[in-house]
Amino acid sequence: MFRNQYDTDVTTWSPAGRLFQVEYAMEAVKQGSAAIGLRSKTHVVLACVNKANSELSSHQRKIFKVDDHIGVAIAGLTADGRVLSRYMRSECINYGYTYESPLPVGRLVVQLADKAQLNHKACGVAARPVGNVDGIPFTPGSTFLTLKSHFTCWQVCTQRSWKRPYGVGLLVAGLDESGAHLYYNCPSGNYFEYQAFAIGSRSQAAKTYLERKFENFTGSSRDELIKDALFAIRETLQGEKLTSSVCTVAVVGVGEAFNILDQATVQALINEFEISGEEGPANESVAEEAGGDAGGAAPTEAGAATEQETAPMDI
Amino acid sequence: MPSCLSWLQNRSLVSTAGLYAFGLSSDAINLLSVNQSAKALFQAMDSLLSPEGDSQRTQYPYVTGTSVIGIKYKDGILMAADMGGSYGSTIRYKSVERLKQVGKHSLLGASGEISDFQEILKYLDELILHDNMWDDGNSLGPKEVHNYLTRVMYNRRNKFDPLWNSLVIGGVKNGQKYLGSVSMIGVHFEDDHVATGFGNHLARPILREEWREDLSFEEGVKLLEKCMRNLLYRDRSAVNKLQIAKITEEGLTISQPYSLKTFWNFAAFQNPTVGAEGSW
Amino acid sequence: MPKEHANWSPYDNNGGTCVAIAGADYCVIAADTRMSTGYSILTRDYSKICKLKLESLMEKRIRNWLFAYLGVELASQSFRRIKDKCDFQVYLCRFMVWEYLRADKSFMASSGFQADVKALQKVLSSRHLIYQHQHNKQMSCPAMAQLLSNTLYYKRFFPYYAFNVLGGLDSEGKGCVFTYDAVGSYERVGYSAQGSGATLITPFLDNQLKSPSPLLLPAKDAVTPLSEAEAIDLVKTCFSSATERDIYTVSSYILVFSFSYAFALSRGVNESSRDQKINTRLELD
Amino acid sequence: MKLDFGGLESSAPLYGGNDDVLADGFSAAPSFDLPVTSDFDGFQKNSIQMVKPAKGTTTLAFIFKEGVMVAADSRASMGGYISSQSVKKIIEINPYMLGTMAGGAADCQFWHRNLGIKCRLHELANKRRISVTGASKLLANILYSYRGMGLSVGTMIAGWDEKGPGLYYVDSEGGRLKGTKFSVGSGSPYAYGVLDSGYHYDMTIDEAAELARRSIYHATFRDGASGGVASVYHVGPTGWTKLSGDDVGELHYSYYPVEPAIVEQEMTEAVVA
Repeated sequence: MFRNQYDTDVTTWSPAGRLFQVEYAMEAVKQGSAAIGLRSKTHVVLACVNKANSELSSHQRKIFKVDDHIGVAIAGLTADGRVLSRYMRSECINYGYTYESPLPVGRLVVQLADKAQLNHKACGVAARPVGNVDGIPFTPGSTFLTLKSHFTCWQVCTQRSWKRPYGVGLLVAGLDESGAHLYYNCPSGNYFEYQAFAIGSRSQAAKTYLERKFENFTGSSRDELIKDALFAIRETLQGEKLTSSVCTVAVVGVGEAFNILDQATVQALINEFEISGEEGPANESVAEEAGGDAGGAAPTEAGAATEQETAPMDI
Repeated sequence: MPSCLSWLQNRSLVSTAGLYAFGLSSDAINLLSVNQSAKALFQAMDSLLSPEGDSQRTQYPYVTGTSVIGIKYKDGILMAADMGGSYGSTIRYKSVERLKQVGKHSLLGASGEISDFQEILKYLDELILHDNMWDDGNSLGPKEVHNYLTRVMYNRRNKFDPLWNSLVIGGVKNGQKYLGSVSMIGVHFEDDHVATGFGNHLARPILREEWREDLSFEEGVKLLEKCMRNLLYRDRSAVNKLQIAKITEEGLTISQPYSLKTFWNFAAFQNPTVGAEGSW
Repeated sequence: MPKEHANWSPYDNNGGTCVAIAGADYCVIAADTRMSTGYSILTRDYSKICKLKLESLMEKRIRNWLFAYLGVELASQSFRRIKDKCDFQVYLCRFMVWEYLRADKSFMASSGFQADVKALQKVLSSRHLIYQHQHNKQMSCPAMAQLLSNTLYYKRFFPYYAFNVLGGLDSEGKGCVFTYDAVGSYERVGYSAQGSGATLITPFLDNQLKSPSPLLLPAKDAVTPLSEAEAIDLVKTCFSSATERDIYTVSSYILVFSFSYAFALSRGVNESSRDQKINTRLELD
Repeated sequence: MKLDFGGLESSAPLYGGNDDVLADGFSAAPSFDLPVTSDFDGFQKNSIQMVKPAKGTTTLAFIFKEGVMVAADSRASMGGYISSQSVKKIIEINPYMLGTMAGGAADCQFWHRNLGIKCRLHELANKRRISVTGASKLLANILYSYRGMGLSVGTMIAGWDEKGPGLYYVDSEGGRLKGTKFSVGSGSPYAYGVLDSGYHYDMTIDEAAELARRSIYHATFRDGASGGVASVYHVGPTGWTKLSGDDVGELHYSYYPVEPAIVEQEMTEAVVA
């Protein structure tokens, strides 16, 4: 739908002071399949809905391990997501190379936001000492460790009209000296720290669930956190049955490197709380309304699909 | 120019061009490295292509500080260094501070070329200033500073333009004591006690005998003074005006310069030349 | 032409010795912990061994296995880093410090100029991280061996002064050892020693482990018949003998194993344990 | 003098345009880290002396009626120390081409592997195998571009292409010779002695193999820097095959068996006298 004449390129302001291209990019995040994150004092859990674009194909990867202490879940253009997660990986490796200690999550998120805001192809120029580190004659093709500062386009904060924003939202989960963190990086370039958050299609359902529960997340244990993540994911499925093939769960915590749980463990957890018939750890009102549609025959796959025409972006 | 940028500039910490990059890149060091490596690249090709070209690379230490000794003790790290600055065999300067604070958790002691040490302090100033600007609850501890300095020294060694120092880095962070050292060509290691220069030969044997994990502050200072006294006796560029620095979880204190009581009428020192034919 | 100061050299030799022996399903790699320069000892507690692998969840499980297999006393000793009090001249004491024990792919021990060794090990572990990000699995030992050779050769005109030995398990789980010269020529061997004590240790290993050369045709199996325990004793003897005659080598050393233990994550596959050794395949997701 | 790094760029870039953030993997040409010193040669001399890369060898190859016979020993020495007795000095570039290693082991290993990449790329680009002439020219160009920088390579490229068997000698001084019989390495004078006396074009494969093995054996017998295992390969129309790998020690006793009787007699006489 053609909104107005102000949305042709990213550098044009509308009279109402809005950058439509950036807003469309944020819209792209809503089209992506759901991804949620929640954290306690010691652990952060990421979970996402695997959406295969047809029965024949496997689902796209939406959770990437960036480093032992940082992982990211994406929603929106998965290609952009891959590029940004690769950038994050090289930043972490560079930092680790120089300081032999993990890159604080907050700093990586700000670098990511800068990159999104400037949305130019910043090379992987990382914090490192004077000159190139030690002339690691890495094959010039891979820039991450050449550390030769080829300062391609290091211009001041002006935009280039032909550059487009990254159409992907990232939930960055990580651990550092100041504890466990969950950030949301938005295509507009700003970032927020959250106790729990959900992005992607039908994320509002998950948000309402998380908003009710988030007070007791700080103290909850690792397994409780994972269970809450699975509940939140199930909320976004709108009645579709939650199985371990539909979702992916990843955990990072004190003393536990970021890792994606394999399907068997996830399925075991799901069976655990489904057999016990718990609809949510606390017996709040959610029981009736969730009970209603969970009891009824799950709407057929087609039903869910027609309700919202699957976004082309996500393929 | 926004006020804070001018404030930064007149502290001449960051060159004007650096200010712009400062806001952009996560690390102002990049800018330093940007012109550094361009210059190095140019010089590399230049010196290779015209071997007879004058290579400004030759390095020779002019004003040097003598050994630094560092030890771990019960609550943290103790470091000792005298205040001499020798120009060859002349003790040209007598109030050279060779123990400096780096960030909230680390202490740096340096021997070797004093001017190179001052350039290292400039790099570290940038690093820590930048580290503080994040203001996100994370800060660079002694381990990070040690590894960063190792990279700088090794890198300068690779460019045949070494910083002629050997450094001792100590500190305490989150209850973790850390003591490490780096040489001018990048050899680095951690240990419970370290020493540079003459200290390796005179002080470390003493430390290997008498150092204990649970040394109290007083015992630690006494041990350091014993080593420094020995260096005074045998190291010609040692000066009887030293500082001792203490760093613990709470913070850093560097003592005012003071002198050690020395005892020179050991029998061996009486008339050292007796019995040596043809000695002058 | 300004006087090129003679005394400044970008290189130094920090001494030390590393030994590696490949067995049928294990590989023992060890290195002494002394670092020296000239005649003075810089430190006695420096590990020349670099584990080329990300921490894995297996740590806890392997730690308990270790207690079961080795008995509490020896195992506890291995997991508490013991300060080495030995002084070469006065008395000889042997502390065996087992730094790591896990189902691993490759370990690298190198001696020579410590700064170059560390830079090299950092480059390799960073490359290994990338490989794992890209391929979601660990680099096999032969692959790491080729990478190390290339990395060394890229500095052919400004060499890393590092003499490396790479040990680990190949894709079939057999022990493998690769030995290098400083500019990257490498070769897969049954056993190897590098560093200041190498010339003393290698003849001893030749005598004890002489195995037919892999180049022979008809080929003869070249893997040493020794069990792990015998290989460990052999390595200990190597170090104690090297200590006698090489001032740069001291006999406290770090022993690192890489057994062929791998724990099948998903389906809990647990073949019958061959003489108490659990022998299953690690499938990282 | 402008150092021409032209030889570094291979004809076909190995990997598409690769300037994005993390295009890992091969690149057109390896980038070498150069020491920043005005006395490059002096630096090379003493750093190579200190590093003492593995060297020393005997290799030979000759063309005869049935194809090309290639043989080599397997000892590598670093200064006076024998660092290995089991070095693979005949490098399998591709199923139809062999390269031999003499001089710096690392130089040969690296550049032969690099040559293997280029040959494979040539096949992919032109849908037919590279000729021995072409392959040896590629290697010669590379080595020429590093002339004077201290590479030490003396290699033979032996193979089979449309024009039949091919044999070239290429070295790091920039020389490239087409020929029918070569021996390279510190043991080559000894090998030539046996090779020249026993060589004639129409030998059978076994005769040629025996001649090659014998030449390597004699070289290892007289030359301290050669030894280990004598490996013999044959390159025929269907590519190369490894014929034999025998320890030179055993070869010695098979060529010159020791009659136990004689030795005992001497012992007894000595005692009596």
